Amino acid sequence: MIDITDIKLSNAQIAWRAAQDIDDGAYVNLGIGFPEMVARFQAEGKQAIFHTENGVLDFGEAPKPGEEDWDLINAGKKAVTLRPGTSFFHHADSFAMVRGGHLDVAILGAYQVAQNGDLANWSTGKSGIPAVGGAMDLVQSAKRVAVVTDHVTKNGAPKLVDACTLPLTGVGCVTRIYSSLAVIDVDVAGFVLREKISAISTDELQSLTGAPLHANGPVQKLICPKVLA
Amino acid sequence: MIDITDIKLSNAQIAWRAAQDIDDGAYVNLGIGFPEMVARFQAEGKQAIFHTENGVLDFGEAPKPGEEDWDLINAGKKAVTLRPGTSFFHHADSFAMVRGGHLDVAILGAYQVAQNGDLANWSTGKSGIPAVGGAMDLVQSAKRVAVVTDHVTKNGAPKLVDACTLPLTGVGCVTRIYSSLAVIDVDVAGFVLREKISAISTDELQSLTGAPLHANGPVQKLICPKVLA
Amino acid sequence: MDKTIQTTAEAVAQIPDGATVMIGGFGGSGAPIELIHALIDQGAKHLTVVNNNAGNGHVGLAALIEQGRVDKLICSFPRSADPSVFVESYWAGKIKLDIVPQGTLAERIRAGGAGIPAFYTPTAFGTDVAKGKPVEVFEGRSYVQERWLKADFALIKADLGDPHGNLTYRMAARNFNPIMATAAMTTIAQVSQLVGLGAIDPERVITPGIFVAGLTEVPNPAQEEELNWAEAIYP
Amino acid sequence: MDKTIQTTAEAVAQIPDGATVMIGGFGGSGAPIELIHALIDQGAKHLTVVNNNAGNGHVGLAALIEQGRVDKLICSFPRSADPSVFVESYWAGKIKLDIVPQGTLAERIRAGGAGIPAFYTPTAFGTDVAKGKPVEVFEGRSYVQERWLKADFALIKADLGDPHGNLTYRMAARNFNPIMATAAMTTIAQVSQLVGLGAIDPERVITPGIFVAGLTEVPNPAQEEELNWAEAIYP
Repeated sequence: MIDITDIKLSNAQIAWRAAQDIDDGAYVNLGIGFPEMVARFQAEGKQAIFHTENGVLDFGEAPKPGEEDWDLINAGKKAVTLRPGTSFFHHADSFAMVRGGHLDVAILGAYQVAQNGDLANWSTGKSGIPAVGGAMDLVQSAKRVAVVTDHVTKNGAPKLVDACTLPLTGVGCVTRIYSSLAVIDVDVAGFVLREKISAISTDELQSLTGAPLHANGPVQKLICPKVLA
Repeated sequence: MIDITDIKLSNAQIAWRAAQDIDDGAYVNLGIGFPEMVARFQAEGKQAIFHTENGVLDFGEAPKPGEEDWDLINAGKKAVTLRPGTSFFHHADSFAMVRGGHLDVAILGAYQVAQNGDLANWSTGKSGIPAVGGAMDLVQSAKRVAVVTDHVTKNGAPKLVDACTLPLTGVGCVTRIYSSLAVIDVDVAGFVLREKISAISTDELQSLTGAPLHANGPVQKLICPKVLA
Repeated sequence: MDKTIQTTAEAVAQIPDGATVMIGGFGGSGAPIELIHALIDQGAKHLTVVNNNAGNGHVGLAALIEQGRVDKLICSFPRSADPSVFVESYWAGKIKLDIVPQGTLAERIRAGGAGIPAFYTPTAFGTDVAKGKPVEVFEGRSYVQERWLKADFALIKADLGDPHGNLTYRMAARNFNPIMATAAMTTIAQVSQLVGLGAIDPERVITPGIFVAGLTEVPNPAQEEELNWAEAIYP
Repeated sequence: MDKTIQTTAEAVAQIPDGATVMIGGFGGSGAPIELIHALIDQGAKHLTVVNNNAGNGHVGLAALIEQGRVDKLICSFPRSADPSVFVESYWAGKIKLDIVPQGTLAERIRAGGAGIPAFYTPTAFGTDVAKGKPVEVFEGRSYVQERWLKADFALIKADLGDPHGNLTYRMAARNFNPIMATAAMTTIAQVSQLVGLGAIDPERVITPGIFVAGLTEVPNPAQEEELNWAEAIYP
């Protein structure tokens, strides 16, 4: 099997690529951890408005160390800041916003994404204590649900699969995957390859993917800035 | 049939009697029209907190003519005033307050009350345009639902009936009736006479009532101040 | 991003014939009179309107009905000081009426905005209003299943608004406006004062901008009660 | 009417063994640490606690769990910077865990306060979390029926409070506090500042006093994050 260690995109590059698809003024929820990085790479002249489950819309970046206010945090319990336009609301109103379909984009991490759009990202199965948070609400109700992820697990197993073997977060919800090797849409046909890095062939990419990669129009080169903070 | 014209209580007296049962600090909703009069007769040292469906809690009495602010009205679209402690909320929150059982007392008018507690007060039947407002929510969910009413219709027909013939507002909801002749509880036994004016005998009162009046303990004299503004 | 719209005419320009339109307000308080009048000027017809009432006098919603633009009204209380326009349309068979208890109306709208397709309420159980609706028993008590209510457009009235669409309301003029803002595909607000981004205290925002597609400033908006005392007729 | 209570001890005195207690907060923000510590001192046990999380470090909810007072936890996310107390209790079989998706948890609490015994949500359809729950199709999409969630007591943290129990919150510390206030038979608030009646702008009240049974002033309340950096352990 091909070794992708040196060719794959960094998390920052994946986040950069995901950020390029976010429109100016889009209402966006970023999952805890890796997906949060997307906020750092908004395209020039575009400003998304970020929502966090714990009741803040249009918050700003992290404050300087020592300037945190722990009543002003995001869903990852990290301190954030006010912006002109920030608003606060309680948890039921926050998820009314989510469940009511008002968010344009939710970007989450994934353990597995199936070719029918099923997502598994909350539980590794029997061991460990389950913790779902707001993911199940987000994936069912945002207008567009995207995933940022390594293309394969640390052990080299496909994360894009025929059918999820881990407990589901949501059914048929993911429509685009930004992986460390490619941009792949999920539609009625299954996985549709849109972009891939030049350093890997389509056959090699297929060998790292657990279900057929379909073509629907030309496959673009996936090009990201090389060095990202 | 006995002529009650000269002996029956006035609406103000009925409202006064209803007001005496309201505790200090009770959260109370008064129906549009006659029930609104209850607010004027709160017992000395007691101050209820009034709720209105259109999203105000703890409002004050009507402003002086010419000082109305038409953004500060009650459910009857009459101007009211601020008090220390007033709060505003939207309609869904207002009825969450109602439906969630947070109101101590709702006092409404009635076309008919049945001995099982059914209330009809929103539609006279086929003719006329139906208009229900918030009554159906209030009667199902306030902790205590009371009615203020003439004991009989203008034509002398009982308003306290065996079974309602008019469209229902709510089933089994009324627990106390303040009529122009008596105070009557509604419990599993049906109508239970608690108080009556001295000028009428129990037999006469029964003749004006469409279902049996039960006794459960002594019947008190219903005494109201004679002159009320 | 700037959601500001210059005129009420422009604000309502996209509303097509046959649209379902939620209109905020409770009686005159919170009623977006200028947006309604702009909708009359615009000409859309065969509308389904959701409002707590049915208009008063010959302005605002009453005027929209008088112009024959409303095929169906979903409301809780079609009475007012002067309901003659609605009453005449109703008896002439020109307008259909769907009566919904006020709290159920509010909750159905909230559910529409919150992605809740159905819920159970004790309200109206055993009454004509609940006829034909599913009933279920929870913990020994009977409840009626009610469905969400959504709209193509919401026309609402707010007090302050900023370019992102964050809104505040004035006292009891809040009423149905914030929930209708959540339940429509496109929500248009008239605001009494347009302020700069950041001028509204984040703690005071009642409608976050996510629910608002566009807003237009109408300083010193007309109050329905005062128009009616002046016996105003629109147009 | 004055709902003010002098001490946190007095505020939580009536909570009996076996009670269901909603505790506000999301992580440390909005967590009523002083009320929780008063509850530890009070001694009630066999509690069912509803909170978004499962405690962090050895203070607040974590301390309550560490003292063995919580038989069951209903939460969405039992993880934190230091979840060791919960994790050890869980693996030792000392505490039951009921995982609820965060939005469903919030809506179930809101439904409890709003008199809605059940509602339908798309959340968790087709997942293990929805197993055994009724499913219904509305407009071609499948939804899970969820039930209301109520409590005997709610312990919440607010910013300003007046003698009638009207409350405001501070920024994202609002979170679950206002909805829990509506869903408990008895809601007790700790407020950072007690102000006179009329001192809170009516437009700024987030929790109207009708939902609050008692409130007690805790000036300069502890922040969970800061206690944990100081490696605080309660009691």
